Amino acid sequence: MSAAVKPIANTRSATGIPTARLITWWVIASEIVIFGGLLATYIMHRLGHPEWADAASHTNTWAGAFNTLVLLTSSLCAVMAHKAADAHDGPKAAKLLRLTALGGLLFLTIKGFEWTKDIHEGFVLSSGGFWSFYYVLAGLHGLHVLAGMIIMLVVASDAAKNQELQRVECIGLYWHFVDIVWIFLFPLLYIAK
Amino acid sequence: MSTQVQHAEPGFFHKYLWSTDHKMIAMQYMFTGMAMALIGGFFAYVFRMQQGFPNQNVPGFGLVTPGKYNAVVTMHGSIMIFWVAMPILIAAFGNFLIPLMIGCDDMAFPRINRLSYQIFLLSALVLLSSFLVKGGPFGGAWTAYPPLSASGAYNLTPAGAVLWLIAVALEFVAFLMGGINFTVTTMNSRAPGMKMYDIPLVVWMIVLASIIFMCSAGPLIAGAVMLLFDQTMSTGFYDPTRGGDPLLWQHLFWFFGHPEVYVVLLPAMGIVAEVVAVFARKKVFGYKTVLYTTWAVGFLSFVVWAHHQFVAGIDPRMANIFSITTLMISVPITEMVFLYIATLYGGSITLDTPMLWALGFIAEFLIGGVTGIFLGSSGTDIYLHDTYFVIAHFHYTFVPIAIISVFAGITFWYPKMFGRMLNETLGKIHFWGTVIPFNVIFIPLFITGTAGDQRRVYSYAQFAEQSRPALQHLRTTSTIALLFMLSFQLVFLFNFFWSLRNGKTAGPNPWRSSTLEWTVPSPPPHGNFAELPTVYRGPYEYGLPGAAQDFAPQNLPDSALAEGMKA
Amino acid sequence: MTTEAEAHIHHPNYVKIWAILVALLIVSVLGSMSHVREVVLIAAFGVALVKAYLVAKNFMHINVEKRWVPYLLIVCLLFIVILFAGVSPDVMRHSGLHWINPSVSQPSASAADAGPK
Amino acid sequence: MLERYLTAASTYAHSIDHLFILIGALVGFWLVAAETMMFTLIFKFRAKDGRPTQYITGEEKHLKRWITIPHALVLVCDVVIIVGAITVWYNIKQDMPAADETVRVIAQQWAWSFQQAGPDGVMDTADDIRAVGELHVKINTTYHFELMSRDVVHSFAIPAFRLKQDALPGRTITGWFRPNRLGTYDIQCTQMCGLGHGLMAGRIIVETPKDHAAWLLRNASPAQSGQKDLPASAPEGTITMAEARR
Repeated sequence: MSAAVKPIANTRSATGIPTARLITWWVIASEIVIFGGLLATYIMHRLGHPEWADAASHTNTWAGAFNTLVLLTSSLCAVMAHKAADAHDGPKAAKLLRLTALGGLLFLTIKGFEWTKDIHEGFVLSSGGFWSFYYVLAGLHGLHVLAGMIIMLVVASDAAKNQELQRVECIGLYWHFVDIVWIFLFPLLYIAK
Repeated sequence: MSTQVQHAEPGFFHKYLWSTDHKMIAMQYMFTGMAMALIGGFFAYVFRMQQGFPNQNVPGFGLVTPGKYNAVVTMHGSIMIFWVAMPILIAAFGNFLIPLMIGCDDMAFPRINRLSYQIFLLSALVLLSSFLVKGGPFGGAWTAYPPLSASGAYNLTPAGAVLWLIAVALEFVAFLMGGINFTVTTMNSRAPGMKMYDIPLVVWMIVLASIIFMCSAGPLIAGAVMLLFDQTMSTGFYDPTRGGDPLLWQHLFWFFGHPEVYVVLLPAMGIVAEVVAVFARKKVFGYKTVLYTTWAVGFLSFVVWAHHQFVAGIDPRMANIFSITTLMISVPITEMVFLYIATLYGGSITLDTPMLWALGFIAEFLIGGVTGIFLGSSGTDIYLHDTYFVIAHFHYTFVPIAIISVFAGITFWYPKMFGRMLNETLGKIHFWGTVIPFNVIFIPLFITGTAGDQRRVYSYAQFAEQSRPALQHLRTTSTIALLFMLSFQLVFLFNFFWSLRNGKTAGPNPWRSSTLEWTVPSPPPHGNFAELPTVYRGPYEYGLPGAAQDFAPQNLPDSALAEGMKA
Repeated sequence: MTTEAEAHIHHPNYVKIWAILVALLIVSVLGSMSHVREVVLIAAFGVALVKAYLVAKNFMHINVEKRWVPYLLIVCLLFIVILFAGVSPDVMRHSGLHWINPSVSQPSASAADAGPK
Repeated sequence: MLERYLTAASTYAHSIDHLFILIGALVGFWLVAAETMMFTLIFKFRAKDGRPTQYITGEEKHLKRWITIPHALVLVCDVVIIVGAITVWYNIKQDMPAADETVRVIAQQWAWSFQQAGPDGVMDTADDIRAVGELHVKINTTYHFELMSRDVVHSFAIPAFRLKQDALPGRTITGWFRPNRLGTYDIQCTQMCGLGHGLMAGRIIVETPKDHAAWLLRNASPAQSGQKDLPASAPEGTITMAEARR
């Protein structure tokens, strides 16, 4: 079908930025306002509710810290994949992307354990303002990680055949953004107590 | 570069239902929007009948109980803004015009484009499905203020409220995808030679509207997630007894809701600019200034939102700031309208149907604009807030936007869309039959609003003083006018479908217009341009001195200007 | 074509940057152990800002990207700041000119008489 | 102008009416000016054969004047309106004159209930007067109202007073009014509050000090008519939640 052949519109670049990367930037911009709105409301509630601190003290800083490490490392893999793609080494890029996705999987697994622990201790979505924000913020971020992993595996399977290498950089950009969001979620949810 | 990609002619399913062709997706958006408009119009008929002839059986609906009244009012608002104005103005015209006007063969991301329509369709179906669930559709006004919207115990439509919220959220996702696609396409896929200031205004404005939408919708999407959890997971984001705050939703909603006004206004302004330029045979007066004012409006629209909340319990001191910013936004808007009027100066104006609609837009929108001042100034808003004055005001902005300018666009580009001309006489009948009743509907409402009629009140019988039978004749007048306006839409529908077959063939450029979409056959083939064009000048070069004809197509080399374009 | 031209950007030593990021992470965690409020806050958010900057600059190559891209992202952040400025007077504070929000400070008290029975 | 349609019964009603007229005059002028200009141009420059269109970019100084000068004047009008608006707003919503009396206004689906001090003149004592749907006030007396809501967002509006203020659950919002005209006026809920929104009516009775004192004595009640049984004692016309569910 017509999607098989790319329209010329897709190959032009009046801005000098390749179309694929351009749309990635716009997607990131739109994500900024979504996460930004949520974070802004969380911050103003948090500042208005000093008592949330004791709820926050139940979060496991070490789990959060380790997850940050995992994401940072996966970001490293993603950017290495980009480098490999620039060197037109598709298979290597694919390997690194799969590694990145693996990092995402590890991240989600740890989160899973964390949440089961929280829930066993009786801290669920509806048990107080902090916990509501905790689950919504981390959950929304988790969804982005999941989506990133899936797209990444698709891109990887193309890259392995040396196809669509420009997508390696784009998914990398998205992944770094998700990483940055977590860089701010970590202190907001796990350190500020 | 100029060789065209081979597009295989797809089969029926892929052509009409699964198409990635921007023109087909535009049609899908347009017809979905029109269908929703009929539904929204029917609801308007229902509650106006209740206002005009209280507590009588409404033909085709039955008795309007308080609950039904709230539901119908809510659905009218939501549908008309989210499922009519946005799909037609931004998605339909954006999809159809952008690739044609910037001279490329399709959107940059056709499959994202298709997905965006499919999600939009899904959102519409979700909304309509709320009419079938227990408790009926959501009735808490299109602003959906919690706690009313957050708890089924309060709004008595637990399922309807959830479905309404999901539908709106899906609709946002659809337009985020579509809008980002528009933006990227326009930025990257322009024909060689088309510089920033050679882009037609309508494309500029649709793209800017998409960007404004993208920047303003984010927080509300987050807010919608929170409201959804309040409804379904018993969280307390908006529940004051659990550390939440109902005002938060109002802020998030209006932080989106006010820019939304300009999201739909800008494409309308763009359409009008195109039409006025063509039928006045004039360059738009101060093209760049129009753009600067647009940017100014776009930015200012982010700092005025709380004027919807003057008396909503926000800190009174904040009202002063928002009152100032609100009145300041009138500065660029006025400038823009002045420039449009100035465009008429020195032209040679022919009043074909599209031009009638375009001029009608300017004339009516002026009224909507100036009445906004009463509401933007905090002092008078204390009294006018939530009265019919507000209703009349924003209908004097939204009807020109979502009805009048849309008809200007449809009548103007119909030849390009379907290759045939609309019937001129029927078009003029439809114009006067729409615009005159429109004023007769809403001028009385200005009066009843000034007299203190509150909106969303299904019957004034309860209010010994406010019921004021003396004003009933105004309410009835408005209702009857609405009946006229609605019935005249049949003329349009007939004209639209009759001309599909019987209209006289249009040819590539019936209006002798200079933008790129008129250089291709009508309707444009799959892939639009047989040979992708190169652009040599701005979009509105009419009456160019030394040119053989009074318009200079954008893709005509200067050398060829003198002997004009080969017909 | 452009894709090729654009693709070959200078790739810094990513492992080194990664090492710096990890070091910063450790700093922030250790800092959070401190009992001085200021130290915790700086360790938490100051470091987070630095980390975000490093990732954006070196991994996302925002420094070699077209100028307007960072501006675009900054404008989006600006809108969020505007949102915060406009909303916090009502939501963050629990009393203001002629209004108080007692239910927030003692939820249980007013929970009794509010809400549907 | 507003008074033609609706009595003005509070001290600040007129300031709002006057602001309304001021704005009306200013924007009315610009509306007429713009529309006239537009239709003149349409008529003057209608297509005539043999008259070519002029090529105007909009950069020409002598033509631009026609935009910039009116535009500057519009700006001036805006400033005038802003000053007027903020003055009125300040006097009504920010500046709070000392209270002679205080009344507590409690909104709930779908009724208004009012609590004011009994003959002893002190709030929250045994002889407080709690009424549903009816608020009795003395003429020429500055009232502070403490507005709160039991369930959803309501809006306390007395059109005759030009008064409007939303009631938010959890919050107590204070405002004031000073009735200056005897009579009985409507209280409306003007914020969508659910099924009975259109029926959420109340009455405010402005009476002479003598009548008011008499009313106080008549109604001075021990507090057992608590707020809990309000829906039951709601006046007919306001449906209670229980009926609504059916």
